[in-house]
Amino acid sequence: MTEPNPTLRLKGIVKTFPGVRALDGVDFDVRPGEVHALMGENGAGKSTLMKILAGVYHPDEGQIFIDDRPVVIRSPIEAKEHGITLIHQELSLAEEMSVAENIFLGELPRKKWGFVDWKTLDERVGTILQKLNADWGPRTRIGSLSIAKQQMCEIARALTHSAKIVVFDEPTASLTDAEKVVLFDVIEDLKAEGVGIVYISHRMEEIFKITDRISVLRDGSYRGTLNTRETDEDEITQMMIGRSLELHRRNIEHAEEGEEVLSVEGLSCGRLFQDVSFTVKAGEIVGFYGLVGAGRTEMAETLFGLRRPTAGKIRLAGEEVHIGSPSEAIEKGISLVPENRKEQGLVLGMNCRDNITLPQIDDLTAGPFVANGAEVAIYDMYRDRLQIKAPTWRTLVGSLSGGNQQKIVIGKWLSMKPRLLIVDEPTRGIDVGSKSEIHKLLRELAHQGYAIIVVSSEMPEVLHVSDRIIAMHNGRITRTFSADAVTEEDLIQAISGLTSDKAA
Amino acid sequence: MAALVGRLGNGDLKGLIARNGIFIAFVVFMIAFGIGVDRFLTFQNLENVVKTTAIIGVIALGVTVVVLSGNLDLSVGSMLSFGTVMVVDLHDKIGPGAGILVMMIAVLALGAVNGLLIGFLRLNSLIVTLGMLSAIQGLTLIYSGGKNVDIDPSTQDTTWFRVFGRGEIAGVDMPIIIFFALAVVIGMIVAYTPYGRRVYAVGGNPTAAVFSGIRRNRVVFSTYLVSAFCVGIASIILGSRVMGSQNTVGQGYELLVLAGVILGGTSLLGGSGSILKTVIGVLILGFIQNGLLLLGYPFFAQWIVTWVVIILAVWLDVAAKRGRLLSPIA
Amino acid sequence: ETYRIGITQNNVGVDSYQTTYEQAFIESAEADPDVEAVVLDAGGDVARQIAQIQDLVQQQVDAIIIWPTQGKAVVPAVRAAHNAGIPVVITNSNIAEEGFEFIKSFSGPDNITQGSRAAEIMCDKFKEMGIENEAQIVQISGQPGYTTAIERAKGFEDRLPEVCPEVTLLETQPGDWNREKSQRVMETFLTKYDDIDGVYAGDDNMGVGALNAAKAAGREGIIFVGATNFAVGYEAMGRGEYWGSIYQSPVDDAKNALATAKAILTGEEVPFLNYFDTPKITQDNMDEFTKPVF
Amino acid sequence: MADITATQDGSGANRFLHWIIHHPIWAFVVIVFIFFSVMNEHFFALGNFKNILIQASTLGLIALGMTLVMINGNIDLSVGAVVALAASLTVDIMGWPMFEGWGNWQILPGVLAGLAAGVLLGALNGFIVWKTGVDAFIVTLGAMLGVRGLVFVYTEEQSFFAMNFAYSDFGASSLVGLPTLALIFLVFTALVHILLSRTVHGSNTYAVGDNREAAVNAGIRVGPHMMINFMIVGFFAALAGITLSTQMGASTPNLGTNFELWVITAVVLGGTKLTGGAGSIIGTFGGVLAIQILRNGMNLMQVPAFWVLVILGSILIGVLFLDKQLNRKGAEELRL
Ligand SMILES: Nc1ncnc2c1ncn2[C@@H]1O[C@H](COP(=O)(O)OP(=O)(O)OP(=O)(O)O)[C@@H](O)[C@H]1O
Ligand SMILES: Nc1ncnc2c1ncn2[C@@H]1O[C@H](COP(=O)(O)OP(=O)(O)OP(=O)(O)O)[C@@H](O)[C@H]1O
Ligand SMILES: [Mg+2]
Ligand SMILES: [Mg+2]
Repeated sequence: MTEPNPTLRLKGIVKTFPGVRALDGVDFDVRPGEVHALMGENGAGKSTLMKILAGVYHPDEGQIFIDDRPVVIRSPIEAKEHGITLIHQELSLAEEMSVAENIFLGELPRKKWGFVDWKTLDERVGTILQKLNADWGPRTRIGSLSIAKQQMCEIARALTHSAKIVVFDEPTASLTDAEKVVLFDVIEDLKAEGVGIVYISHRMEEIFKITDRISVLRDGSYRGTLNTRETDEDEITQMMIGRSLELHRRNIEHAEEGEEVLSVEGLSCGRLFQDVSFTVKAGEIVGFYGLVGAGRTEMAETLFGLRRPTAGKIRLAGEEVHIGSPSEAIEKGISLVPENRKEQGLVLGMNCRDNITLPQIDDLTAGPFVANGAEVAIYDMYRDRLQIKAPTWRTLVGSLSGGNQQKIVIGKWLSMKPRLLIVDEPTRGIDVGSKSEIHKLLRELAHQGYAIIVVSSEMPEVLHVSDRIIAMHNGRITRTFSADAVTEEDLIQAISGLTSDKAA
Repeated sequence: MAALVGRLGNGDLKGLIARNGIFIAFVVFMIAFGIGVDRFLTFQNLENVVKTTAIIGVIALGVTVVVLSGNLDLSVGSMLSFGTVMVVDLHDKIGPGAGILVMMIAVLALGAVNGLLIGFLRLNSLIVTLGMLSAIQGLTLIYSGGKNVDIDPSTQDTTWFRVFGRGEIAGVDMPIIIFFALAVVIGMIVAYTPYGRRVYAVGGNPTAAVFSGIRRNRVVFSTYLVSAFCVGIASIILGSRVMGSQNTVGQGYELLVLAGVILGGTSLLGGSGSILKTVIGVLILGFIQNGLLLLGYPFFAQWIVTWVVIILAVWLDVAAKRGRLLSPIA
Repeated sequence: ETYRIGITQNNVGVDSYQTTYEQAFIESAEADPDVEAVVLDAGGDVARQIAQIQDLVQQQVDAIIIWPTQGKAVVPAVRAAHNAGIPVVITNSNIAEEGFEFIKSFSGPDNITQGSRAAEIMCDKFKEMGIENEAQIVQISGQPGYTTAIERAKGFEDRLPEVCPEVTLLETQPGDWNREKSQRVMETFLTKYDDIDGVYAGDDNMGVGALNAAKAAGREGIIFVGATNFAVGYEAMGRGEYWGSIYQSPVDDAKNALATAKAILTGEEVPFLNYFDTPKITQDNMDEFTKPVF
Repeated sequence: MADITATQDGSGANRFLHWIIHHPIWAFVVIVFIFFSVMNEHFFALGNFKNILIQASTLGLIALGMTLVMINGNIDLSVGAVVALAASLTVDIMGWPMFEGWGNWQILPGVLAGLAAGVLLGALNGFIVWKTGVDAFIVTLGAMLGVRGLVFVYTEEQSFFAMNFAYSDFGASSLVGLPTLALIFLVFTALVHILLSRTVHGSNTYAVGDNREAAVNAGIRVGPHMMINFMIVGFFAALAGITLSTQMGASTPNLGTNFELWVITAVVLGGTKLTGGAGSIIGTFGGVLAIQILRNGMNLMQVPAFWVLVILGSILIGVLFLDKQLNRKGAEELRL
């Protein structure tokens, strides 16, 4: 079998940022009609490599070949002209604009005199949305969609024109299973058209499901390429982090259950969710599983004082409380790792240390001033614990890789030592190694007597860490499972609202 | 510049330059003027410039805090007119001490109105403070009946009120001392206290700040009190320096102050910048004005040169930060 | 029958002169049972003044008094008022000659004469001191672009070489009618020039600012001459620190304007250029004048 | 940008309500209009409405351009100075002896020079913002001072007078029953509205302001795009300077002082976000009208000068407050 010539070849790419050598002589190639996975830990340089391809960054050294011809890509415009489309890891959307305008950003169909050809636009977007199974229209304001739907619109950009190379940078980080299926269909179609696809993800099962080859980066250097069919998770993990992991082992070792920390009764908030009741005990992890839009995030936000409940009671350690604001929630020992790290979790222009200590800054003082040493100590502790990769604590959070940003958010709330820790999609965009580390950490915390709520759209995650799982559908709790008795089928049924029998 | 930064190679030195672009601009500028302008680098002149810059400088300190938290304050100019007219007018009526007290309370009350509207009602800071600019100007005129106010000439040389604008300690002019002392205090607060951290957080990402348990409303409210406080202090200096006031004395200060703040490198979007840089920013402005006056350029030539120098200075600053001369905008 | 007389002023509140003018105007209008006044202020903005003139025409007032923010720019608006059959009186500072055919009268001081009188005051003093052959002076002018500022500076600069040809005018910088600004400008002058014998300021307010600077720098013996005698200037004269100025009463100015307008409405004959007198005032003759009220 | 309708349902009244909620400034315009009509006999008159439109045209024209620049996430503080420069150039150049024999055509070179100066200065601002990456605020703040300096260099502190009365007659003329200046304003308002809402350039204007990085990533040439918008605002500032000088038949070096603040106020009142990405010409038009009606009404009612300042300031804040109340999201809202 002769292998087709690669559509794209990268040779010896080097890129440095102040204090970091993000890429150190990386080679990489993509053939037409293949799905090529790019893997590596958080901060390994995957996004950087792809941004170089897309003309966002310029390599310090190295060459890019397209169809065996050397090219220089100076800007996104040129990348586009070379037939390269990058679907960014972080959403790259104009929030106030319509879905259609966003999908065709930079290439709106024109009529004479530079007028927008709305008719063509709507037609083409309509077709694309149909392909994506979208239940929203081309004229919807994109900012009013949930993150998952926004992500789908971002993905839709791959379909606007015939590209030679499409790069998906962690497209599934905020998608649920239903949308993933759609995405994989899209990828199949592109593949059939002979488009070369680069697929970045931390989720092994996806990688093994859809990719043909896998390349691995580690600390900015190229580790090799394997055929997907000829390898397994363990080998890849070895290449990525230099050791094996015991993955997907169901946690069965329950912590000793303690006092009831939180009890929620009939909690409602308008149309967002209704009549939610449950309890969480010290030492227990309760997983909330559901489809996007099930209202889990809103429930968590209500517990954290960010929304005013329209009905119901919240009890902390048996005592009824009213939580009017996040600062009151924090006082009462609640922490929330929010869903959207960029908007809700981090001050991107602040350094790593300051972000981590932000909620407790009032307690870290020496006289009137912030105690520098205490702060750095906290940072160091969580940097080690969560393996945060940052040059120094002075590095601005905005220049960290996506996964490392997420770790900063987690570290920030763990360091509060809360009674009740709520984590919303805690491992979104986190590499396998750190993910299992975080899961381990959550278990450890439960053992130490924390009460923990995990909201997640990833079934393995929920299954892996929870003592109990609560399924939500459409703003209501449909069923509660204990970790020992849950099956994947039941769970799927419960979150899609197919069964209405409420188990206690 | 870009080539220079590129060749240095040493990461630390690069970082140092990147963080201090505006200082370098300042030094370059001072040397150039020192060589080109007679008497520019004399002690008397330097002292004069810093002294006269102190009024804008003190206000800029407060406005920096507001800008850091992601808002604007355009009402400082007319608030300065208000404060100065009031403190000068009250000097003869109820005495300097009580006058200062009443004026400070009044100015802080105006700041509180800004703060309530912007912090708690979440109204757009540009329009609110622009509205306040107009309203306070009106209030000042109503208060004074549109007339100039003066401190009784017979007491001008004897009142202790003269200390703030005309006094000196150990040979250093009082306005300079007040300016630098206040800069140190506010600079420390902003850089090293939990309060300062909250201001940066609110400016950098208000949503994330709230999610971190920061009471955003209060922080924003408080920044307007700080700003008003600084305007009050500036009013005292100005009143004491001139021993009189006009209703329009502060007109146009809002933009000058903002120019100084931004020139220093504080981002209009909030969340980044520092008091020290603001001090440098206003000093650059002050020295430009002074240098060009010493050169005896006609006023319009001064304006044109100021245009060029401001843009060059800020350009140098942002270019140092990003490590290349031209912007990455395609 | 009452006459509705509209006035649009330049910039009330910018200094005491204009404020006192407005008060005096309103008072004398109220005192006159035949007059109903519509009092407007352009806030120093030509465009707004034109709009106000249009609005007054729209209201069909009987006469319009204009204190021009700018002598040339208001001419078409004046012409429009004239064409609408409304008599126009210009007050305080005149409009451009091109507009003369559309107005009934000008009432106010003569700024050019004021400037030249200030030059005379200064020159006389230098002669008295015997330094008229070597004296060096600086000028602090009003806000750039404004008629009053330009005319006073022109009057001064034209007259000075006639009376004292040997005196050098070292430099002119604007003080924007602002005492603090003027103080700042003077400080730089003092740094720059070791020998300054006289300062001419476009009004007393700025003059006193310059005086403040000189006192703080310990520079004595400088002759300060201003214009539009303010109370502060008068008092400084009394203390012997400030040499002289031009006496100009806003009350006279306002009364003159209203009387002119009313005279036109009642059909009386008025001179086309209805100047009121602005005499010299110095330390020597200040007893002849009352202290200005502003 | 396309009209984005969240709810498709709706009778006429409902849709009007929806519209008003998105353009609260028009609610305010209606309120002050009714208020002054009731309170003052001179207000409700055709002549007065014409006056208001003429007076609104100056700020209004600049506001059209400013809306584009501000949706881009930039700002232009130099417009006031450009007004003065264009007016001075136009009025002076048409008086040059070389055009003496041209009759009324002598006005043309002046107008062209004035407009060209505005476009050029806009291009300069835009180019500096593009190439240096210095914030537009500081670039144009510098220009506000510098261009005013240029005005004084050119005019030597003099005002110019238009010898050709056809020039000022133009400012006072009418076309199809409307004052010409008002007509110019209305026509350009419609044109810019179409530019912003129907063309690719308009869509890109929103995109660049909404998320500059996304726009760059999507391959929009952000730099030239912003420069074009600066040129447009420069053009409109110059045009406003020229129309204003036709009203005066003259130019003065101090023309346009503080215009930038009033223009920005009008634009923001009209719903344009300071941070960019949102705004509309319909809103801006409402903002301009609101300010002009207020000024006109208060003139007619003879509100004392000092109080005008207080009232105008309070009303600005009041409009914002109204906007906030109308756009409340209700109890389910995230409380930030
Ligand atoms: N703009 C920047 N400035 C400075 N450092 C940067 C910048 N962008 C990336 N880096 C650094 O480069 C390294 C590689 O980052 P990159 O985003 O490519 O990682 P990644 O492999 O995509 O990780 P993740 O899986 O977390 O998304 C990281 O150490 C990061 O901190
Ligand atoms: N943009 C929106 N406009 C109106 N309602 C929305 C919007 N986004 C979500 N909702 C509603 O809010 C509720 C919860 O939405 P959300 O997607 O945040 O839930 P979730 O369970 O946290 O999902 P996930 O965390 O997976 O995103 C649903 O009832 C949904 O209909
Ligand atoms: Mg990445
Ligand atoms: Mg969620």
